[in-house]
Amino acid sequence: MIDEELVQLLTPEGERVDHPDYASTLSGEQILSMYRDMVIVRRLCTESTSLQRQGQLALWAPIEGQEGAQIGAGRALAPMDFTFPSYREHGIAWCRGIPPAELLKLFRAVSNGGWDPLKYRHHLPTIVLGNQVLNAVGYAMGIQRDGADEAVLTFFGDGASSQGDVLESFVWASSFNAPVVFFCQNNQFGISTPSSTQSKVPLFRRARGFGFPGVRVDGNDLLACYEVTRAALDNARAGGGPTMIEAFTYRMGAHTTSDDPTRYRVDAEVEVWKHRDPIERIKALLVREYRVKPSAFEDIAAEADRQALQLREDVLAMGRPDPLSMFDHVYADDHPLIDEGRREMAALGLGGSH
Amino acid sequence: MIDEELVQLLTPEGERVDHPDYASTLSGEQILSMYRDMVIVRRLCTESTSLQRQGQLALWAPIEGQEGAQIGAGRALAPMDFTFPSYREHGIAWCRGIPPAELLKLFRAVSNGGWDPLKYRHHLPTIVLGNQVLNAVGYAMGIQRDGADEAVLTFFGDGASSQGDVLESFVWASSFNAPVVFFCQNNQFGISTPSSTQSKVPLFRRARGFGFPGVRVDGNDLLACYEVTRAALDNARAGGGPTMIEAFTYRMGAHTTSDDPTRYRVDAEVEVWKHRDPIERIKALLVREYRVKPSAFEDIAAEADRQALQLREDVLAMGRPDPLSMFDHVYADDHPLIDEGRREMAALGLGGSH
Amino acid sequence: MATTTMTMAKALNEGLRRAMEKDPKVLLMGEDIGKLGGVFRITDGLQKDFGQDRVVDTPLAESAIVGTAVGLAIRGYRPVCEMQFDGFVFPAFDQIVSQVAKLHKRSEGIYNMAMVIRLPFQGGIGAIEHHSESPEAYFAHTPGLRVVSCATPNDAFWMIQQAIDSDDPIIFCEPKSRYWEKGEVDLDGPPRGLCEAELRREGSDVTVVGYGSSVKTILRAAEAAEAEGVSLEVIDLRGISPVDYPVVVASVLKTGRLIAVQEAPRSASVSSEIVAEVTQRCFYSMRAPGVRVAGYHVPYPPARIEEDYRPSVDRILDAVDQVMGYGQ
Amino acid sequence: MATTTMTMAKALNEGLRRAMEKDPKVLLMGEDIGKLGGVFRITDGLQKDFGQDRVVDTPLAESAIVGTAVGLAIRGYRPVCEMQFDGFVFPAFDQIVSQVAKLHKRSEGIYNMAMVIRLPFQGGIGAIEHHSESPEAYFAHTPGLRVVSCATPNDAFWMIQQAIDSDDPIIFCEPKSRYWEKGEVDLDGPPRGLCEAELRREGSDVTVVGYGSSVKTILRAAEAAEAEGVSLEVIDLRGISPVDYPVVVASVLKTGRLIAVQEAPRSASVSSEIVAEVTQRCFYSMRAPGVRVAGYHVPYPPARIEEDYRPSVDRILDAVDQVMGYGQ
Ligand SMILES: Cc1ncc(C[n+]2csc(CCOP(=O)(O)OP(=O)(O)O)c2C)c(N)n1
Ligand SMILES: Cc1ncc(C[n+]2csc(CCOP(=O)(O)OP(=O)(O)O)c2C)c(N)n1
Ligand SMILES: [Mg+2]
Ligand SMILES: [Mg+2]
Repeated sequence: MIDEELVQLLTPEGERVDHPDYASTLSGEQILSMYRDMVIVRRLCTESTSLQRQGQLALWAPIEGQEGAQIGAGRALAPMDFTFPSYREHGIAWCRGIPPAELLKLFRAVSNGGWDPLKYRHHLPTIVLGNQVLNAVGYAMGIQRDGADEAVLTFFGDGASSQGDVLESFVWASSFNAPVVFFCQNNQFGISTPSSTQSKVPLFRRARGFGFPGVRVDGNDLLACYEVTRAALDNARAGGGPTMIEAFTYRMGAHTTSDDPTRYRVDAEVEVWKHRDPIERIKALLVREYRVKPSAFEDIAAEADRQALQLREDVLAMGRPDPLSMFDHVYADDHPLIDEGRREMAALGLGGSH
Repeated sequence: MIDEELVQLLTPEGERVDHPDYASTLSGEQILSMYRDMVIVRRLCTESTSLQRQGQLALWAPIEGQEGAQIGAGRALAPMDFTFPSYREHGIAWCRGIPPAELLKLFRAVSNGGWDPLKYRHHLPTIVLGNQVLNAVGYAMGIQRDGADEAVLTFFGDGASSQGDVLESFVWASSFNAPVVFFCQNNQFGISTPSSTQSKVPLFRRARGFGFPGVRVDGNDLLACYEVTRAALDNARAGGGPTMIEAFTYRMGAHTTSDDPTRYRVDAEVEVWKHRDPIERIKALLVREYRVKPSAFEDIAAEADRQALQLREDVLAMGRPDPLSMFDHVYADDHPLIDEGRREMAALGLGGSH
Repeated sequence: MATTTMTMAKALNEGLRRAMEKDPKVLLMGEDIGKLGGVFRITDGLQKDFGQDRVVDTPLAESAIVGTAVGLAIRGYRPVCEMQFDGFVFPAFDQIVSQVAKLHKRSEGIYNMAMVIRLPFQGGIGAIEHHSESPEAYFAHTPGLRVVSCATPNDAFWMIQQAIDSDDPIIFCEPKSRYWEKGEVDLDGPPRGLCEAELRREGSDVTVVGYGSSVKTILRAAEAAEAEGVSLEVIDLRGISPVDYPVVVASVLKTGRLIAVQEAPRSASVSSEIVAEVTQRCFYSMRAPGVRVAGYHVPYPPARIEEDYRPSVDRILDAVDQVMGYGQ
Repeated sequence: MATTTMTMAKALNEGLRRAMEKDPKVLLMGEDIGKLGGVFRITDGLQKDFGQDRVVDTPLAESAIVGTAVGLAIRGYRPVCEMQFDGFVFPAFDQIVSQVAKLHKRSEGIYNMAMVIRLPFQGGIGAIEHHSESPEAYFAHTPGLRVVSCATPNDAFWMIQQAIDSDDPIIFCEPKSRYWEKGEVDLDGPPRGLCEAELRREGSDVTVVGYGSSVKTILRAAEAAEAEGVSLEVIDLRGISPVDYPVVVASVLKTGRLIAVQEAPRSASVSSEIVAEVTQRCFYSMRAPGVRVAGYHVPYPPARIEEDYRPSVDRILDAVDQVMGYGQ
């Protein structure tokens, strides 16, 4: 994986490499704490997959392989920054402090949202690919108008990169010099479609043509993802305008639990990427450079298990929403069709106490 | 106007310059014939403006200043190539052989189209900015499937370049290596909006980020526009894929006859561009290099006047369409609502013989 | 009572100005709305007075105008987006249907999508294709949105302010053919509720409802009908979604006859909705089935024949004959 | 008569295969329709057999899928576009409304927009947001388009072929919750006309019309009603735009009562259209106003409560009670 354009601070083997533009600023403690995040979100992910298999979730979109990109980016955020995810940013949600069970409300099909986006400064999942990227730029324009020292970080995939909304976002961000960072996780697939169908050239190059910098980072390198994102956010907050980051990574699992990846990719490829696992390489670094003991890793694994158990309990405890709740919050003000719907449903004996 | 990236073969003063990648291949005779085209389309344009002022057209979108770009590009086409215009490509329509009066049906508001697009291999005007660019790419994909030795040339403005449809077209063209040439006339305005609002960097640079070449050409230089377009079309027909051409030009007149450019630009700017008139510089070349006599120019001017007169006659002869015609060709097959509408209107005594 | 005469265009301009003065979070976004003041000059002078950050000349893409407005609304702004013409709202349709209409719900009430999308709509100005569309039914069919239209300068002045004040997203349909017609504006108010229908003319034989530019056409028809001895009650709906049914129903219970007028094509439209709903509510009182006078099922025609497409006084009178003569 | 049993998914697959075999100009375009065979496997195996040029895995953007299909149609191809889910058709809305629906007209009959847009629609599969929408009204309101829906494997097999054969652009709505249900398919035909309604059950008291997945629900309601002594006549519309009114009207003239069922929200919808139009045509024969059983005026809810949103047997029976008891 020698690629001059790829920012890498840690090899797949966990060895540090230098980069002319980026240096790792993280302490051993910070790296360990981020390692912990990665382990936990992966564990929560496998738990969610099994919850889905057991019929407790309608769907699950796994993130195995993308923990480096997400925890790297997520930990680079300042508290007041705002994030606009797509639907697979479970690692970002974790970094924003969203209780994992709230994240799963969508996948348990009890809510179309799940958390208080203003409280966590993390927008709700956007399923229609690309929509959120424009919303993010708009939010960033609001930051500008408020003169606030904040930035926006927004996420989309290699597939979504082809959507007009994403591309218009580039136009807008550049035109208004908006404090937004576009974080594209190129996990090399949009469901079955290889990223080469979306672009013949590396995606990060698009940015330059719109008048702002693009950076390609090794998405399985936590340290690099952190530094590149932090620098881009700092730059945005300082008035430097947008940056696009392409995190070159790999979706180890299926697109979602409804997907069958054997139809469109070979195991050998997955095997190759297993050797680039973002968690393993940080672990190797922690062992070699920071002499982190096995017991520390065991503690983290145990904590991850506890989190998973908690998640399971929380999910199982989630009841069926009151059908009448579908009429709540459709409008802020009164609306006759809402009142009528409520009455109709109540007359059917559906809503209320069950 | 020294710009390393701008392809120019003729200075505003009509003096030839060399370019490493493009040489002028046109004979004096060809240049004279293209000069004739430019003069005629300008004359037809001023006639159309006055027809509008006299209440004979609902609207007119002038092209003064853009004749070099359009006749350059239009004459570079091979007969079997297909063109997808926006709404200001009167010069292209001329090159495709469309009778000027047919072009004016739209502006006289007697038709939403006006000509047989398959006969002239020139698509109908597209008013919704950017739509036609995707349609053009689709047509080019058809050429590929037919194995035909043809290419598509499609037009849009600096304003339209911000539309998702145009940007998605770049994705598609690159992904399928479609034989399409994107011809962006950057006339520096989208109505009142300066092109700097659409992009902080020259528009042609976008192409590269999508994986295909972009070229900026002096849009007021007929020779350069011709050569750059010809090369791009040749390349497309030879399987070389798409090219984006940004023709850097200037809209000398109003956006349309409904527009008031004094609200958003100063006369001084217009004055500067008068010195870069695409017609004058070709005339200077013809005089100096080819010793074309004043009488030849007079003949052309006279012919342009005749064309204008003919246009005026044709336009004035265009009657009001039969209201019943609104029901024609909505569907290819029978449709009950169409039959009903026809009946209703006939009952009102509206359609038919008037 | 301070009343003054102005055009609808000016009334909108004044209404926008008031809203911007009142609330610094109000901002306008759109193509050519700054220096140019918009192609209809509705925002004339506002950029000069409120600056480029509050009257934003955007790049040219409607999905982005609405999509960024969503983000601004999340941030607490109250964006007012201008679509240059009705036919250019469709690139923004996805953002409107998938985000604008749904985010208040998706966020369980946390986000207010307090946003106005201004839409110069309907035909009658002799324009070329895509400049005379009536897309209101698409929005009326979409839960989460409200759709309103003003028919007079006074309503334009007040309704635009109320729409901006509303915490719900509003599709604000402006009858462009009436922009230059003058009317009295009561600058003091208080105005009628944003979605409330207004009786424009009392009558006893037939209830005729409409909105936007159709209201004036209906009033003309009412005069003509009166000459023939038929009394039309004319209701300006103002609210297109929701429709103010209590007002319409009360009228139809009285007249027993309903005509719903719109320029949009008839199929699956606002007039279909009104006829279906009113029939359900007034079944036994109706002496004739409700009739729709609408655009035909064709793309908006070239302007030279647009008046044969648009509901005319003649077509409304034909419908009046139809409901008056029903069953005879 | 060669009949065979298969799922609707398989029937669509076989129908597409036949159309592709018959006409080399037919090609399929969409996201993940090649190797994966589409997320619902409707195109399973077709890329293998017809190659990548005829079963085109596109980049990810619906406006471009439809926009390039327009160009291919101009070139004489007959593209069949798959929208992965109903909720993702909106990015393509502009191309559909502004080009697909209007180009035959704009070209004065020169271009045929012979194109099919396949739309897995309606809910009932427990999916997350945007995967259970019923956007048919938006298209039914748009002149230039035809909208159809299949309710059985046999119709799926034939209607997709007829849609591809049609020179008009067709919005082809597939009730995704029925994809895996089996039914008899008559491989020889001849099929019923593409937009013709079909009487699925004869009855005398109430006419109930619907389409797509609602048809089966209505048939279940008819059985339940029969047990209570009420006889429902069930019409599968098949054509959503235009509606086959002669068939519906004949039935309502007989029964005197109409219920229109759909999953889409009620406001300005297909059921509004049907009730308005049928009332006009059958006014004196109707014993009760037409009733609409539809989705509520809310965004499609989370799947755990979707069955309380979708028209259910209970809600249809309630409507039956309503029309049967009307005025009593
Ligand atoms: C507008 C739209 N079209 C189609 C889909 C269906 N869909 C969901 S995910 C997906 C692939 C997305 O790929 P990518 O952007 O690379 O994100 P990833 O799933 O790899 O994280 C598709 C086609 C959608 N959600 N939205
Ligand atoms: C989708 C859409 N939005 C808005 C408009 C209104 N409009 C017509 S022309 C124009 C400016 C276009 O500028 P540009 O693309 O540079 O082309 P030019 O007029 O300079 O040739 C605008 C905003 C439109 N036609 N289509
Ligand atoms: Mg991906
Ligand atoms: Mg321009």
